[in-house]
Amino acid sequence: MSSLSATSATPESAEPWGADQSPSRLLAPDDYREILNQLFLARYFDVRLIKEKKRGHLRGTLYSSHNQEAVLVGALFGLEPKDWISPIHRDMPAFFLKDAKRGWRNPERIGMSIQEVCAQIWGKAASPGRARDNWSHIGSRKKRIVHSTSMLASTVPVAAGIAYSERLRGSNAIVLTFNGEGSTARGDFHEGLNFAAVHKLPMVSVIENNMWAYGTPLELGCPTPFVAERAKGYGIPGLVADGQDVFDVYDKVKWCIDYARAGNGPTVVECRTYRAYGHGDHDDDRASKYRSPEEVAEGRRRDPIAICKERLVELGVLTRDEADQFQPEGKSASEVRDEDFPPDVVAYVREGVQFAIRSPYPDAEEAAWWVFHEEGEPQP
Amino acid sequence: MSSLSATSATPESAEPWGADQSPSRLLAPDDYREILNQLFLARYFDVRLIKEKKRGHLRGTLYSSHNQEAVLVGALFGLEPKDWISPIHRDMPAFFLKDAKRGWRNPERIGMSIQEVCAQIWGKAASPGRARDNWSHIGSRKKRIVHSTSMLASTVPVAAGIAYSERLRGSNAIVLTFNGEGSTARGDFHEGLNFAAVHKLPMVSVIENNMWAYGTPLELGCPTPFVAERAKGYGIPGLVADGQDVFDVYDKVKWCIDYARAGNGPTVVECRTYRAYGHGDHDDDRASKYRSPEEVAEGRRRDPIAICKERLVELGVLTRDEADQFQPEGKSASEVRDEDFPPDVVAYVREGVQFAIRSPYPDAEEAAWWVFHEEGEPQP
Amino acid sequence: MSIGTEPAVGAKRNYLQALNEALHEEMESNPDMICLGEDIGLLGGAFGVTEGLLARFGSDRVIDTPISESLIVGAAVGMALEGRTVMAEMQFMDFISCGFDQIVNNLATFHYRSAGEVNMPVVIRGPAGAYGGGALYHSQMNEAWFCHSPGLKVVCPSRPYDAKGLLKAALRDGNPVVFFEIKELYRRRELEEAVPGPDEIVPIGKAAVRREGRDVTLISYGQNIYHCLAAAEKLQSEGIDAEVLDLRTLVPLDEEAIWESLAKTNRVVVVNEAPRTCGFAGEVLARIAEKGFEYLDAPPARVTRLDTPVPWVKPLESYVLPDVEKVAAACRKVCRY
Amino acid sequence: MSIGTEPAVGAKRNYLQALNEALHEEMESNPDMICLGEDIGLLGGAFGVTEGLLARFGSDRVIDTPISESLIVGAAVGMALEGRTVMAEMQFMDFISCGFDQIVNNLATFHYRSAGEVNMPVVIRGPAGAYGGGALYHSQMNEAWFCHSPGLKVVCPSRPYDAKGLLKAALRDGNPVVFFEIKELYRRRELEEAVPGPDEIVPIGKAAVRREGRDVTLISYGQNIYHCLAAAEKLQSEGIDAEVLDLRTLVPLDEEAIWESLAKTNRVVVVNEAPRTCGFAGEVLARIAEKGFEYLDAPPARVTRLDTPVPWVKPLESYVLPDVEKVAAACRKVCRY
Ligand SMILES: Cc1ncc(C[n+]2csc(CCOP(=O)(O)OP(=O)(O)O)c2C)c(N)n1
Ligand SMILES: Cc1ncc(C[n+]2csc(CCOP(=O)(O)OP(=O)(O)O)c2C)c(N)n1
Ligand SMILES: [Mg+2]
Ligand SMILES: [Mg+2]
Repeated sequence: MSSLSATSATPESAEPWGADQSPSRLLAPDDYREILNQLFLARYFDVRLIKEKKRGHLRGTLYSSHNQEAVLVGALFGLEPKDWISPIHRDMPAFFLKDAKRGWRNPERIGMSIQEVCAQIWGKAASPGRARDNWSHIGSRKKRIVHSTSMLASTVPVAAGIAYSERLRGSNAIVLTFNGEGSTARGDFHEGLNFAAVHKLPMVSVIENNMWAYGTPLELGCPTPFVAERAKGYGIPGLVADGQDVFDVYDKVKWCIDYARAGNGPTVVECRTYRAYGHGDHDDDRASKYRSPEEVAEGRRRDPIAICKERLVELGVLTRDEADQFQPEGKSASEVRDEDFPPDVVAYVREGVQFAIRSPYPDAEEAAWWVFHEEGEPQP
Repeated sequence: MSSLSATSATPESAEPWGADQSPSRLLAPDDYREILNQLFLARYFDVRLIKEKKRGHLRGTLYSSHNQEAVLVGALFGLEPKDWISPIHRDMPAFFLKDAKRGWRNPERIGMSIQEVCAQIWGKAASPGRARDNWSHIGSRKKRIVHSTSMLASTVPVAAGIAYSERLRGSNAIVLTFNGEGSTARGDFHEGLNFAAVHKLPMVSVIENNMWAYGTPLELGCPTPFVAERAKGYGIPGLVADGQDVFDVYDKVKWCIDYARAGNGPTVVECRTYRAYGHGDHDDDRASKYRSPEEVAEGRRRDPIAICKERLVELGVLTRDEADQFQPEGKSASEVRDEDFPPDVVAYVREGVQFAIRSPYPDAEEAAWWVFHEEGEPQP
Repeated sequence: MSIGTEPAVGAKRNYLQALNEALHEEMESNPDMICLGEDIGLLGGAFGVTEGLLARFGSDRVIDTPISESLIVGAAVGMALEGRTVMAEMQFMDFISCGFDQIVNNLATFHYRSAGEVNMPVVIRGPAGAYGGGALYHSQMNEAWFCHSPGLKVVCPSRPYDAKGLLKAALRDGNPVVFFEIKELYRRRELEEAVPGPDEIVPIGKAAVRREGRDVTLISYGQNIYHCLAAAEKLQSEGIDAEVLDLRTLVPLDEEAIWESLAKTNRVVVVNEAPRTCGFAGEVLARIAEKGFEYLDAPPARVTRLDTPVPWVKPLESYVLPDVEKVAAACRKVCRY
Repeated sequence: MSIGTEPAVGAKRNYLQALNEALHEEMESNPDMICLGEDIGLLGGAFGVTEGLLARFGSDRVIDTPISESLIVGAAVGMALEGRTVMAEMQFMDFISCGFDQIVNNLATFHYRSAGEVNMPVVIRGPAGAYGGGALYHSQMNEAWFCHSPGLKVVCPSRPYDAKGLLKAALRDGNPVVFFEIKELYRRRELEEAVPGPDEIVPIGKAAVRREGRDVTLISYGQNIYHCLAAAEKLQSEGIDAEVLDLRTLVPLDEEAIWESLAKTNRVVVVNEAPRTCGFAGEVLARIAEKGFEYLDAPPARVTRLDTPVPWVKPLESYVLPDVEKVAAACRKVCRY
């Protein structure tokens, strides 16, 4: 087992559900296929953005989620529409993957559409935030996605507040937060988790441990080999998942979701993965200053798409041929082509991109609006 | 064993040194007597301040350390003069107990004198801080006492910085921080301890768990039954001591001091005790709103002076008669008289108080000094 | 809901009781309201502003939080996002620095970032101000930090009537309000007065003339209002007739009230106990210089704290703070110009 | 140590290189100096300001910290207490809000509280400023918060020469300095110039005239200096001769330089990209109104950001920020008075 994969360093990281009853065993074949499709979608979306950025079509920094898609897909797949999420900079696909369990084109979903997300990235008025803040800093009360700031981990107290408030209404909605491993060093992570643990709030803290916080390695930010060990300080379960294996992520996070929904309180799930490129696209070249090619190769060796496919073949959900039909795995953004992805994936993203390109920018005067809520204020 | 006393809820709270080699066994009979004397001194000082405050001689809030003296004395006794401490609001005696191991009148000590401490409390110019900030907010670089602010736990990052800096000089000085259990909820506690653990800094975090943070009980501030469990999140030892037993405190803290001095890194020691009065003297009456008389009686049942005496008699350091000579234990500030304390204790405090009373106030114009360090600035 | 500006008929309340009453009434009438803070429940608050709330509304809605100011504000943001109105107490406004990021970067900007989707009906309130020997960390008036952070309303009442009416207005405003209470006024007997009824508020954004005068306008708020009023009395006997304007709200500022007074007096002294540089007194001077230049027969002046922390012992504390004599002296100088 | 005000002879440096050189020289000459910050070591800083420090001085003195701004500042305080000089980088000055309490309540007041016993030679520095499409959290100029917090010096260079000289001065000052770097100027080619040598500094507290003129004084600092200079060029052709004063240091403020210029021009426009209310532009206006009233032939004006966050997309960002035309328009108005 590679140092990046799941481990049982913490007692809770062993399968808490008993070996043959893992949550993923209860999924239907359609779900399995949907999960693979979502991995394709997340990967393709990222690739497309990388290309658009390279062509100079986008402003701002692109924080690629390449190689980390299993964390997003696996974590989100166990949620219900009423649940809240708070994605961070590297989680752009989360906005349209939320509530996409029954297909991202399902007419009943409340999660964001690819149009909305692309409008945001292209800085257009149709963005849910009317492009006032950039990239991942969108949200929606209706869709139950938290509008984050840049300040890392500052969504954790917010999530605790939502979880408290939901429970008080008698709802059993839960709140799932994403944070990078580096961000767990911040005081807000501690204050939020401490409060959540004191009140046994329905909150799941998913840690995307991609081994690097910008140019700072795990061991300079975290004193323990596993970030999940932070959970011990709050007396709550801390699970470790193989972040390359979407089903392991799903299993562990789903267990936490159920635990929270049943009223048992917050949990931490560390998903061990590896950042494929630089911290942001501006860092792609500099990243070689602090990461050896060998380390990067090793970190990218276990492509989440490949691992998912293997599992589906094993389970008999896909034939080997079906699994081999689309093969983006192992390829980097510059190598991969549209043909490596299912047509619906490509079409969906294209719809979003084209919508965004054709959309108007917000009017300059909007800049002065909505500083305060006022009667008769403009409605977006 | 009462719920307030030592426990082995955390693995590290078992004696880590093996049963018959506890650090306190290595102390000389003089040390034992000195420890009892320091308990007397801390108690008498507190009583005296309570009386002065009641008579209207003092401004500001008095945070009594009554019933918690064993934590201060036991923690400080294991330090060397070169070590740093950062006391908080409830630790007023720490300023003159630091480095008082060989007697508080030892001419070679560098710790603060009772005169300095009283000058501070009376707001006089002879205060080490020239009475610019109040009460416990004094410090001294020379004496290696950190000047704290009011913002709880904000000394923890500072302590980490000192510890880092000391070690870099090749010194083996350590830094001992005091914090109330309530203060461990703050982000600064986390950020400081996390950094200390990452770098294995020579730092000991002593938690005075007196069960209440002002009007908030332990369980609303901390999700685990033992605050020391926070240490688990950093992969460092978290010990639990009976805060009423000065020798248990000494043993556990000394173990941590040695651990830090040997380069093994930071530790947390929770000393379980109980706050005798209100949070501050302004709260003495209101405290009955949130604490029952039964709880208070139980919390004060095990007076640290009584427990220390028993031990000294057991060890044959004192005869029963000697132990009974001075009996402040179990008495509250209004009941106790000077005769209940050794004359040297009373005399020492009296010297401080009289010095303070006779000392001049700082001149009003000083208020404008030392905003910035400047060449030719006034020297205090 | 009627808006009262004159004392209602009813029992007299001190400043603290007025605040307490406002909280009780708003908690009663708004079942979606939650109170957060350190020691606000079992204890009823360090000063008693939240007295009785826990017993009446239960621990679900009146939360004794851990000592975590950033959590308090962040959780308030989350609760508001979920649809709540939140009162978040800072035990002393000095500690607001520990929740600073959540206030200025999260709470303040939420409505803006969400393009109007999400309101943030969150009131951050707590005791502020010097003159009580509280020293560096129990004396601050740090309102200027928040006046400089777009998206926050900033309020500071000087009397019981306003304390109640403005707190109720703040809790109904739908925007984040940073609410500075003057702890030295909490129990001041001579201020006791009838306060607004359950359905009344004092509108945010309206200043009030506390004393009419023709020769010079004293602009202030909070505790310094009383220094201004006392200075005005003193000056009266010297033949200087001072008007005293209580801003009550700093953001948004009632500039009209300033112009009205300046049109009459043509001279102005702004008084504020916060540090001088970049304090709110400077902002008022700047606006007057920009837009009220024509009104002025003399340079505008300000009386503020020196640019120092607030030291502890009395003579030092007094040295750095505005007082009646410093205010009177500034008026004399302005009037002699 | 000589103090240079004119470019030294030597290789040309951009703003970023100038800062980097200052850090290398000070680390070299002061073995007690430590650098702290996120990603400053292995990476060399998000922008490269700390490039090469780790390789040259080792990981003991160049520390890649966890993402913990409060720790960074607090540890800097501890190190300074132990006798060190500390450079603490904020990856963006926007994130300084996360270490706010440690800066304003601990670092800033330490010398004061210790009655002069302890100096705090700590420089908190990092990239600041808008105009680059950084949106709400990568665009802030929040210097006013720190100008309002007694005990901090506040510096903001606009060119490579000053960037190096002021950073060296800050690291030798013995006081905490909050040092605002303008990230949009980091690599601006046309600013490249020779910079001070290893033993030279640019003194803190001294403004510099960037352009002489007789009709109106433009007072600014940082990036807005270039808006002022461009506006001055534009105005020249309209017959308005503008002087441009670069404050360089905000605290302590070089008031003499302001009076000197105002004595000549009698008209003034202050330009600053921070939010208007309680910003530093307002402070400058207030001082001018108080003490420079007699110099003025027209009301002083300020051009600032609107009281909004900095929105992301270009037209919105531009809408809220000062630009050349807004500055020119303000000058015209002031000169037409
Ligand atoms: C409070 C704060 N400090 C610093 C930053 C700058 N910053 C942005 S991303 C990042 C690294 C984050 O690392 P990690 O949490 O591991 O997430 P990853 O980028 O690896 O997904 C840093 C330091 C920030 N956004 N917020
Ligand atoms: C950041 C901060 N928030 C709030 C306070 C107000 N305050 C002072 S003491 C105290 C309770 C402290 O409890 P604990 O840490 O358990 O120490 P104890 O007083 O019990 O010794 C509080 C809330 C403060 N000083 N600093
Ligand atoms: Mg990471
Ligand atoms: Mg306590």
